[in-house]
Amino acid sequence: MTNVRPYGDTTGDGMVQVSFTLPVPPGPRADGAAMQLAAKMGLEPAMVVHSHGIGTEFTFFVVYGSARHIVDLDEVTVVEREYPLLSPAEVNGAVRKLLRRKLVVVGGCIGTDAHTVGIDAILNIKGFAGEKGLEYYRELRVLNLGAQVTVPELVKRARAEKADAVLVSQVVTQRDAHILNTQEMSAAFREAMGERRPVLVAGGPRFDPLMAAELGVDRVFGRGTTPGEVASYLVHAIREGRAA
Amino acid sequence: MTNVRPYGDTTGDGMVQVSFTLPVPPGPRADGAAMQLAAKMGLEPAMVVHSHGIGTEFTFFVVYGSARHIVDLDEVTVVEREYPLLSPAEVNGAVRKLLRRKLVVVGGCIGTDAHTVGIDAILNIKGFAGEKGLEYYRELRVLNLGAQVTVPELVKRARAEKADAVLVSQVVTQRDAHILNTQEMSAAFREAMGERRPVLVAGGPRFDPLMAAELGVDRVFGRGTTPGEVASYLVHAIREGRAA
Amino acid sequence: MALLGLDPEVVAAARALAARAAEPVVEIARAHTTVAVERATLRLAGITGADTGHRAGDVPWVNRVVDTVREHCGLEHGVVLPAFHALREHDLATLTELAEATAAGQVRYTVPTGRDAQRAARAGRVAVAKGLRTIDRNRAQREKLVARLGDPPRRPWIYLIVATGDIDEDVVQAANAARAGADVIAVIRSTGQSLLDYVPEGATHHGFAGTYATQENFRIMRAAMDEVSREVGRYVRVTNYASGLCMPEIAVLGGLQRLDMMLNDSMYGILFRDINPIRTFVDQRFSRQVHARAGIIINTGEDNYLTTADAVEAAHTVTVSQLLNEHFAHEAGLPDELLGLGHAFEINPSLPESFRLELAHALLARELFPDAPLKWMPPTKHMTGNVFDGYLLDGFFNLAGVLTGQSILLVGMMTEAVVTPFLSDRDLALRNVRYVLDAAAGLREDFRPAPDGFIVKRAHQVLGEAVDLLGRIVRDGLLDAIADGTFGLMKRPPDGGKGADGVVEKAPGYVNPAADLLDEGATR
Amino acid sequence: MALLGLDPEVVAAARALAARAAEPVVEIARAHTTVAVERATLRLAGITGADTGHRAGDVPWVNRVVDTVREHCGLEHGVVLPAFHALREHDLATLTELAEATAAGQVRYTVPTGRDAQRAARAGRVAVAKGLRTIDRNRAQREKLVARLGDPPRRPWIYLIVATGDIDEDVVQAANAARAGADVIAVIRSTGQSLLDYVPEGATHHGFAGTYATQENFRIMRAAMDEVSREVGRYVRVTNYASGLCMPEIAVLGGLQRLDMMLNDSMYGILFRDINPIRTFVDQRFSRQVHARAGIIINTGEDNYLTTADAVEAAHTVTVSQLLNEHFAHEAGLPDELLGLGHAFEINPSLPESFRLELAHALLARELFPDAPLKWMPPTKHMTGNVFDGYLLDGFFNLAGVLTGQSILLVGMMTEAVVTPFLSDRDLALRNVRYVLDAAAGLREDFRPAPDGFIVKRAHQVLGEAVDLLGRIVRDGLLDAIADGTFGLMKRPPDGGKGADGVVEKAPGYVNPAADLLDEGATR
Ligand code: B12
Ligand code: B12
Ligand SMILES: Cc1ncc(COP(=O)(O)O)c(C=O)c1O
Ligand SMILES: Cc1ncc(COP(=O)(O)O)c(C=O)c1O
Repeated sequence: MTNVRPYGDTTGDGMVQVSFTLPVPPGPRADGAAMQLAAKMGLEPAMVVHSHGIGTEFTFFVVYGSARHIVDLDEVTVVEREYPLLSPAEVNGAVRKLLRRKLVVVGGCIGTDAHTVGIDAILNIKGFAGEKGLEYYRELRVLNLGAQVTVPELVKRARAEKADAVLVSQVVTQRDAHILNTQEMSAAFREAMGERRPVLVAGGPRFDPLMAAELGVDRVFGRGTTPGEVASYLVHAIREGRAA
Repeated sequence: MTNVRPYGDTTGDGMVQVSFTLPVPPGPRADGAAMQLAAKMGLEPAMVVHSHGIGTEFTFFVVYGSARHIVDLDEVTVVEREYPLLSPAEVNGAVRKLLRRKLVVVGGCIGTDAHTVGIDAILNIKGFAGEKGLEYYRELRVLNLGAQVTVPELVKRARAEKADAVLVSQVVTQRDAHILNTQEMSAAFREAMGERRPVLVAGGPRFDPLMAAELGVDRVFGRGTTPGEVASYLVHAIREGRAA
Repeated sequence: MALLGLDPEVVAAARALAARAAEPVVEIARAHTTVAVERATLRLAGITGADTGHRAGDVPWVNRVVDTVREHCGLEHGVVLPAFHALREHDLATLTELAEATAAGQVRYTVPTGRDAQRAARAGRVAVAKGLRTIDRNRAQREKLVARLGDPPRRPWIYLIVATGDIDEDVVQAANAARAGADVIAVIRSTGQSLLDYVPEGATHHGFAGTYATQENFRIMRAAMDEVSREVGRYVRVTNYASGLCMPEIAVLGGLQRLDMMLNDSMYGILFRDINPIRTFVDQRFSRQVHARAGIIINTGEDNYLTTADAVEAAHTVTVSQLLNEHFAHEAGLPDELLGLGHAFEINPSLPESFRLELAHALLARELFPDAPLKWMPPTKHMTGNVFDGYLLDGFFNLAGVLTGQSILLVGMMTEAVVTPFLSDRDLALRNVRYVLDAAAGLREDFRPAPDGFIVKRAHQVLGEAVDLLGRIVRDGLLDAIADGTFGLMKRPPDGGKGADGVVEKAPGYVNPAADLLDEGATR
Repeated sequence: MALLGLDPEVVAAARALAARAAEPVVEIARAHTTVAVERATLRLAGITGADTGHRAGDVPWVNRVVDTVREHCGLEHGVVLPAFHALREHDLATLTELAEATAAGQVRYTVPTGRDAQRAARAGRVAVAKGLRTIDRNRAQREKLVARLGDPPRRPWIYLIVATGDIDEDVVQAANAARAGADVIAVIRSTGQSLLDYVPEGATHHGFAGTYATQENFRIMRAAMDEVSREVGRYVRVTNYASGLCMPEIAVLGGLQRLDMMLNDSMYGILFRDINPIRTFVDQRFSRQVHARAGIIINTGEDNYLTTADAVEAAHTVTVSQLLNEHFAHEAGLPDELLGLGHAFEINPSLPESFRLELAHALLARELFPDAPLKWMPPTKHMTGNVFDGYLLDGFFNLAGVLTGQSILLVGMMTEAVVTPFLSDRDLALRNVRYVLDAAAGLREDFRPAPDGFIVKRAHQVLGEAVDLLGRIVRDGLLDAIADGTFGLMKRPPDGGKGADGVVEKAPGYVNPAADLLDEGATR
């Protein structure tokens, strides 16, 4: 089956649940406004099953309805993992073969972001989801710069350490901070080092892996990433010279 | 302001929350499918903030995103109450003046629906939301036929009692039972009594008041209806000869 | 450990009053039969299938036979004598052939007498006993499967509803639910079925807000759940409704298809389906005898009262009804272990201390019926379209279940006020249950209602009101109490309601081998 | 009523160890000043405004003055002597004029001696005392408003966050939150602010994940909430962050604008902002003296440890930190009533008995600090994008708050893992709180952890581990413990971190009238 619709309790019923707030005082008019939005979202039929005022100027709604849209699975774009998942031993072996030296990874949270737990999960020995972090890999040399690293500082360190890969984390997304910061970072590396720039990797829970090009980085990792995935990717990237 | 968008934490941010299930095994492909649906619903940007498998064949998603649509409040259609809300005394006075006899109301749940709480809330003395039910109105004669009344039975009783108004309740909506049953009812009255049919009113929590024409009734009441609204409407309908 | 300090004498007095209140009704139940009881008897004797050639749609063969017998010679003597007499007279091999001949107008039923009667009775007993042995085998089989696969690892058992209207979709949803942790799967019935005076046939796909209860649907679901049971390594129970105009027949079908629980209440049909009270009490007694034989746990319906009446004001009516249901069940041979007495979390959540009131009510039921597998029903009435509010309320319902040691937990759905449950509703609901049951697993040990505190006082008050009400019922009669709207505010006079014409007073020569075998606990 | 049966001797021993562990750090704090302390002093003396003509953006006048003083003559003697000496020397009417002149390069600062020094000190004292009297008046005004409008009707107080980044949107959201039941409004700060070594000026509209803490933003929010307080008939408290590199200044601004609470932790900046430990301890002491004077409740940040360390493994580090925070606070003059010690519901919800573990930890804090207005923080780490799971978890957090008698409840948001809260998240969260607080209002009376049961044992275990850890800290030194990653797994050496260069060892002739007036509790 390549065409599917949301499933409530019967194949094809299309049922979805939606909630939102409109800046409209509560009442029948507000419910009508919610119905209009539901219709524009392609819910047909839709039911406003709940609404209540938040203060006097806003109304919160819960809507259930049947989405008319069809999801075409053939058209789904995902970043497929085009490289094999390697064990730490395999990663070490591959690095030894490819570089004949340790692969240098520099990582940190850039901008004013101080959420280090995510990057630590990838880098620190302790790791994530039962997998050890990159520090555990004998053939990787890992430098975790921690939080609130400025872009110039990052570029400087990467250059000084001769980094093969730079890993940045961005967790705060309000006002698209994560996008702007990452773009600033990739631009700085391009400017400073041109083609000789290290592999650039961005990660964080609200990134969509499809955004790599937009961000100017080689790869983007989203929520639930494990260290093994990242290590395997690094081997792949180094092997391919550098990924798109 | 006649154009509004959903409000997350800033005017115009368009933020809505959506959840649904797709018949697709969990994984990046499923998340991509959810993103596709979100895009088709007009959410841009959207984030799949959560997904988990339900069994092996389905995936449940929570998506947040910014709805591109604009709600035009001028275009919102609501059934406006085109009649004044009357107190029980005013209703009684109006009926006395208009009919010089009691107004006869026959009500019940039709089809196999046995949810009487809603119609009882409108008809029984006890009432709803602090308002007494129609039985309390001295100038109304109320016959509550209870649950699971067949359409032929209802027509027979309405005729025998010379009903001015017939009120039916429908609560079960699976497979559009409420719509089909109400349509069957209104057709039966038209067939049996033509233009001399009583005022037909349908009510229930999942009805949209805009559906009157589709259902072939004079008026539709949705969730949260109070007895006073219904009594006031009946006066209005009788006064106007008969509503559209 | 008793936390409420209920006075054993008050409890005993309540039970004695319930017995006295029920007694006259038991008498009536013994003195009557119904078309449904007779049909159930023939089903035990082996009739299956339907007259598919009839213009009014499929009519089950049992209905054909019982209706014709009644027309020809009345049912005062039971259906077995005329039917088995006719079988012999027409030299037919099976009851199905008899039914076919009946439909073709070839049979004239009479009540046999003398040796004919003895012969017919004996043949009937042999046939019915065979049916009962199938039920016995199913019971043994259940015990074997439970022994092999195991019971759910902990209490309360997780009870989940499927209600798509299509048995095939139901199976999909049930299997997923079981994999996700459901211990009991209930297939909700289509809205109209309880008022049908026959049991539909075959696999069905078009119910409204539920799926028809049919023997074939039972079989399909049980088979599917047997498979899932093996997969998940614990015995997944299946339940349905022995309720409505065909209560006794469905009880038999449940026994024949190894259902494990059935909704079966002594008054639900009267109150909520406007079924004639006498009809209900007669049917109920027979169906419970069958359940007792089948080892099926009954689930009573006190929760329903709180959807029409207020859960605080009417709390004592739940207690009264539980005591009545207990008595009727004991009288029909059901032991405590099969008494899934019902109660529910239906107090208006905006009431101050609503959660503590729920705890008081739930604990009262627990301590009054310590050995019964109480069935704890979730909030429904005060669920709204605000699914977030609802999800939270369900969490507190689950917590009340853990804190008060409930036995069977019907899982609440956040979409209660919206739709019959979606696949995801069920899954989310199970996550809710799992969180609460894991996170607060042993919290019961820290829950000690303050002596003379709010909870204890409330429980005592409800019990006191229940005793008072039972006193009034003993004085005025249970049928009058029902007529007065005592339960769920529904007023149901004894001579009103659907199915009254299906009630028949037994004649002195009434024969029903099923009743005999059940009374005797015999297998031949 | 004590439920855990804590041994008073063990508790006393824990406090004594905490005092010993803190003592060397207090010594260091007394012996140093920082650029921020000096700026705070000048703010008390009346400097406001910023140099808007500077090419690097607005630079507050205090920064200009303090930086220039430091450049010219060092800060070992404090900024007051050189500044007030210069004022007189240049015959300037106000400190703002002095700042302008400084910016224009017209002032050359020196440390006055003899009579000049005395004169400068006296002038400084007069100016600073005026600032402190404003703080005193605000405190009195708060007391008057509370008396007139009333405190929240019950505990815990409901603490809600706004975080739009735009003070005007914050006001809208805060007003709605207060109307819907919030007792305390916190304006979250923009991500970058804590590392700014100056306090931005004016109303701001472009923070990231929070709004800048500025004097004008404080004023706007307090004024708006004063209005809402009258409307809702109870005094709505406002809070912000005295944290980061400008901790002392923000404490002053909070006092000047009648904020009611402030986040102020002795170690948060070190651990989570990588601010130099000495800088933090010095700034913290001064800011707490100001809070004590202003009657501002501090909120400490132990909750944060459980976002980086595991809430079960590291439970005792929370207790240790609370004891240290308590000691530092007492030492700075804060009474128990102003000690909003922090703790949090951060145990992995999939852990068996996780809720009971939370109860044990929460009850331990409650019984160790019976008079402190404990601040109970919601789950954040284990919140996911599944907002339904999250809404339920928040409900159980609320319940734990009620059952263990927490004082201030920071309301959890179902979108914790997704976005800074939406208007509707806050509204739904408040519905959640209201349901739990109403429905289980008195349930605490029925919560009696079994003696020697799971909860009691766990609480004793955590306290025991805390005492052990305190022993090790006394032995090795608090600064070493911080360097070792004891708290929140963050390793912070004493000489590392931001802002270290802002620390200055006091010279013997160091003068700071603010410190004196605060020590003395004097108004002139
Ligand atoms: C822990 C935490 C904190 C801790 C951080 C401690 C620390 N040293 O990291 C503390 C308490 C200090 C904190 C503070 C703040 N926080 Co905070 N915090 C969180 C919290 C609760 C959990 C984040 C976390 O640790 N997740 C666990 C890790 C393992 O997951 P992860 O980050 O997604 O990482 C995984 C993947 O994304 C990926 N990944 C991540 N980075 C990278 C990098 C690379 C290279 C790769 C390959 C992969 C990768 O791999 C990881 C493993 O799978 C979240 C809420 C939540 N439940 O998500 C809020 C949250 C992230 N915080 C938030 C905010 C706003 C703040 C503050 C700004 C609030 C304030 N104004 O005071 C402050 C200031 C922080 C700052 N300056 O940045 C917001 C962000 C909102 C938004 N979307 O913009 C959140 C979502 C909470 C909320 N709803 O408001 N926070
Ligand atoms: C109470 C209840 C019952 C009671 C009914 C008792 C009785 N005598 O009414 C009992 C327990 C018997 C029951 C049984 C069943 N129920 Co029921 N029940 C509910 C419940 C919990 C509350 C309904 C209610 O009383 N609301 C309160 C009244 C006051 O509100 P209301 O009906 O909306 O009425 C208001 C307005 O709508 C309006 N109104 C309504 N009617 C009319 C008529 C007129 C003329 C006017 C003017 C206005 C008006 O005015 C009223 C006052 O404002 C809902 C869930 C929920 N929380 O909504 C499920 C629900 C309605 N039940 C449901 C189902 C499926 C059943 C069963 C079919 C399940 C089964 N298969 O066994 C059975 C069988 C019932 C049958 N044959 O119809 C579903 C329906 C799903 C759907 N959308 O199709 C619901 C939504 C639950 C669910 N999610 O599954 N139920
Ligand atoms: C005891 C009992 N029987 C039957 C039913 C519902 O069944 P029906 O309407 O199909 O009879 C219920 C309601 O859930 C019930 O509680
Ligand atoms: C004590 C304390 N100070 C400050 C903050 C956050 O502030 P910032 O990052 O703005 O310093 C927190 C976190 O919530 C905290 O707990």
